[in-house]
Amino acid sequence: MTIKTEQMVLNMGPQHPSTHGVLRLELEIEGELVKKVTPHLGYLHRCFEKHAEAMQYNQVVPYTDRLDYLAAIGNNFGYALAVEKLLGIEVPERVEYIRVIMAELQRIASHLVAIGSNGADIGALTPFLYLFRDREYILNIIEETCGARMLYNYIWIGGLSHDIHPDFIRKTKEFCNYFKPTIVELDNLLSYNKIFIERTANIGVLPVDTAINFGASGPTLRGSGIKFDLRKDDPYSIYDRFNFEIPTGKGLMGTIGDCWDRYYVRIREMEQSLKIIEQAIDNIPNGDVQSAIPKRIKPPKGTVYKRIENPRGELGYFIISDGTVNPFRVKVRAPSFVNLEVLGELCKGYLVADVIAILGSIDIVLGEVDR
Amino acid sequence: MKSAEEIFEILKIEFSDSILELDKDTPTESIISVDPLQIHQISKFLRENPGLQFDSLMCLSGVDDANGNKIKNADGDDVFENGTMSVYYNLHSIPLKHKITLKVTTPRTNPKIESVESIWKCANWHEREAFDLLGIYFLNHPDLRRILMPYDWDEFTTEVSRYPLRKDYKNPEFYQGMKVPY
Amino acid sequence: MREYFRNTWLGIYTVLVGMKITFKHLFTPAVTIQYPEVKLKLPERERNRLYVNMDDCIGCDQCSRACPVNCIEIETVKSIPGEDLGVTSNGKKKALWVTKFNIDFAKCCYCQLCVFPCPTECIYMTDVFEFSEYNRNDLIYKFATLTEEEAKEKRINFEKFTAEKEAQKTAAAAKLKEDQKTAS
Amino acid sequence: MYEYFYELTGNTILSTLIVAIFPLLNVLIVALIGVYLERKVSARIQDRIGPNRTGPFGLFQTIADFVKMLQKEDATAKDIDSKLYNIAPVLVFTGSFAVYAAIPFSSKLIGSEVEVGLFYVIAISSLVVGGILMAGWASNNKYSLLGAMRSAAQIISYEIPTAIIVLSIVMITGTLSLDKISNMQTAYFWNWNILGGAEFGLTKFLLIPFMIVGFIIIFISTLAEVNRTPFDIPEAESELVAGYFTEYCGMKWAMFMLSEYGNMFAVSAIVSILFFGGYHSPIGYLGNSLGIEWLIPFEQAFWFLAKGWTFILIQIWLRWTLPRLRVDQLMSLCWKYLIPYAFVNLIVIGIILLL
Repeated sequence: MTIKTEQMVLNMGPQHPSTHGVLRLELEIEGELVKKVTPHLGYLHRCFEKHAEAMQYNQVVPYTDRLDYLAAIGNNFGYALAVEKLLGIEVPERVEYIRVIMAELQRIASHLVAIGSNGADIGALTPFLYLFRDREYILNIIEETCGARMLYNYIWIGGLSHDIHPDFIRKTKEFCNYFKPTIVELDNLLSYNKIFIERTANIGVLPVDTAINFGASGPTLRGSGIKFDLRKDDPYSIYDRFNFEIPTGKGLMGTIGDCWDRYYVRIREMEQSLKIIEQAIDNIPNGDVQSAIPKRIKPPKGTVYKRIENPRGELGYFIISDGTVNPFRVKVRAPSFVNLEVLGELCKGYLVADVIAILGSIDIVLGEVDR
Repeated sequence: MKSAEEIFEILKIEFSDSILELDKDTPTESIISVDPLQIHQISKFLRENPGLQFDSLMCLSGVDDANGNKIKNADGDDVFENGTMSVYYNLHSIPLKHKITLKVTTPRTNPKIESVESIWKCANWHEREAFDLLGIYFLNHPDLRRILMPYDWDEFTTEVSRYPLRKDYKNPEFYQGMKVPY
Repeated sequence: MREYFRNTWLGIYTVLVGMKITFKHLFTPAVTIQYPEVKLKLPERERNRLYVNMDDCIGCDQCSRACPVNCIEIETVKSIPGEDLGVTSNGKKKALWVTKFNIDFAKCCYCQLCVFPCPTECIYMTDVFEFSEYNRNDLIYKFATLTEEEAKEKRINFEKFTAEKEAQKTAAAAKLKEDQKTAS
Repeated sequence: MYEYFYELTGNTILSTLIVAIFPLLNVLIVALIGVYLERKVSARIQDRIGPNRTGPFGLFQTIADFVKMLQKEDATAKDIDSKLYNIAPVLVFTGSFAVYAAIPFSSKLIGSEVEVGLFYVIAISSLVVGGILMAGWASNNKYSLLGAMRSAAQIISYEIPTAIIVLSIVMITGTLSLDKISNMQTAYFWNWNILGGAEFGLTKFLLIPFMIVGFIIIFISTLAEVNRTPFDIPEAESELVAGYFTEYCGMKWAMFMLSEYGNMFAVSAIVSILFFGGYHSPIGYLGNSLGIEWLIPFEQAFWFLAKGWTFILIQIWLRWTLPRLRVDQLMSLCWKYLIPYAFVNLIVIGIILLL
């Protein structure tokens, strides 16, 4: 006797506890086995690119905050670098150092959310709250300097909106010391937990060539075992002065490029970020952070594509200037947008529960996917 | 590692007519203009040539060049006539670490460009986005649907309000019975 | 077989390790605060609700132009000679009546871009963050100190003044013409 | 208990109802305090404070929640199968409540002294599966359906290791009556089954490691039977929104919650009866030493509740520590790990008993 089976279409989202926002996944499932995943985007589309065309160059900066709202400093940073490249201006040393420290602090904060929500997707809610507690330290440090907790508008074209707060250096050092033991605790509580390993190892394996072909970047690419980090491979700002390693997925618990590797790369990356912060924090030179800010930002005609390593991957700004005060075209190559595309490839043949784990390990921010 | 000029020379030898020009005037990077209906061939060559190995497409951006004449159409909206649309391809080679920017230009009315989806999978969504926001048709694309805008956007909108990122875009008055500029 | 027992052992051991950690946390003090009763001390650079010190505002419209979301709406009326508008705290002489200075906090994105260009430093961000309203229109804050009537009066004054000036001008022109005529 | 009231009233139905009040009260209290503890303990574990607004230390939070739930509109979707949909929560609650009929709270407070108490408990608790399947099917929601299917598979699978471990206890004690099993472990804690039972000798010491293994297995499988983390996949919040009760709200939802907490206490009670001496005190009775006979049943009830609550606390503690297993891993844990271990355990215990 043959049992008649049917494929079922399961709509996951846009309102669902673990689609990280308003993502809709159309799952074609047989029982619990996923046959096909079709992501549907656009629920958070806020017309960033169209808006940017109507703004002056410096007015776009607050809008970039809202792309990847968990790593707003990185967004500011990339945009500022792109316009600075168009304008051809050099920023003071002090600005470079502060930018790097801020970007690395932000990277830790962003990875904390990524790791935490990956755990929460799998059912471990407690580490999620511990990580949010630690993230609060970073947000407080940044808030003290620029006055905002999430949408900073801190890195301006040619400089910074504020100089660092007098307490900044002390508090950042305190944070570095505080944070190291919590990584160990996190490892014991979540990373090496047998259930967590079972849920993530050998799940959603992304081979290197597929990853590159799909344009994956950031921890998603490095989890597949390739050493590619724009901070080293295409150094921007002053990253070439610091000594740090690029953690890659090694397949410690399963296959190279599985969810656990992507997760673990983020943890090790936080350690490297701490290393960069520790190298930079004592060497901040004196200077005026606003001295290089141009009075009137009117770049010459031309195009520029500048990319930086955001916590989620390669964030690129493609800007066309037509010689006026408004950008002619701003295209954002958002890392989450590109990384999300690989989801359809990764989820085939896994279970519904794995879709959640894989989505969590890719770590998307819908603000950036939909722009 | 090769500079844009060297790559241009290599391409010029391989695809003599399809490679249009090398634009070196831009302050930051040189742009190679190519034929929109040959981009697939050229991309394939760029990716598979052992001396080039452009294995990663960093960014694909559609641009409305907003050139041509501005005229009024029947409804009294400003539209561009005889203009062009462009698509920029920012390529990068992970093993060889060189970068290049390609540009294709196509007429504004009925813009058609060959898809590079079969070469770089990540072009899929980028091309869908360019189609969605600018109305550039990518030939041989497997799944050319809207991506960011609603799927039924066409049904409720007129010619000028179909593709939001075009420079002559006008907000439609109603979408599904809802007033758009609230 | 070894793998089997290893899995069993790891399963039990790592669970116990996790339980040890969470047990320790049972007795650590809470890191949260009881919000309405206890409030965090906000840093001095806190960027929350905008405030405009109208005594210093000269109505230059720079903040409005800097705003990326157009949430600041300013209307001004030129003063007529003889009216004293006072001086700002840094000694600038005011020349415009600010008849309307509205900030729509439903639109404001708290980016602080309006604060930097202000020549008299009269617009700044405060640490007030609790200002929710039931009605969206209540979020439009009106900072202008002039009442409606006063604003109307100033406008009429200015119109009168310009009309007078215009009349004078035409009169002068007419006179000039007449003079020329008589001269010729 | 039942016999006592039957003699008092002479009416079977009335006496049944009276007897049923005690476990019902217990279930309600367990749910009230259980939800409160769940929130408070999870908060403490996560460095938070937890509910603290309603009443002192937020003690009335669950009552407030309950009142809210009572007032809620009974919103239902259009295409549900309304008969099944309405019966399901009742059936689930009945299943978990009926277990209490055979559980001895103390030597005097037993619903019914059935000789085959253990058998009855295992059988009647399977009723829950029917209710869950009904809820999932009748809701006409794909998430509910998936949750229900998972739940049915899970609960039925995990009954096997439970039954095997129960079997080993039956082998040692030689009875199926829960009351008798408790009574065999009377007096002091070294008489508990986890420490090899009441009879001294080589057998007792040989049994200890295997009883501990047995306890761990039955604890894990009861966790799975009541759908607690790490086995809460039927209601896995991050995957299936709320599993089989996604479409329920108000009182019907509260019934599911009530039965969940009722179940939690029931399985804790069973485990404590099988391994930890049931209602018997680990350190002797105050009533005996003082010579006050009537105090003993109250002391027994206290010890019983204390043991039950200890296990509930451990369940809560585990829930807020561990991630959740996947549905196939849950099955492989049961079939590949728990059942073989339980079988080996059973055989070894049998050999030891033969000695």
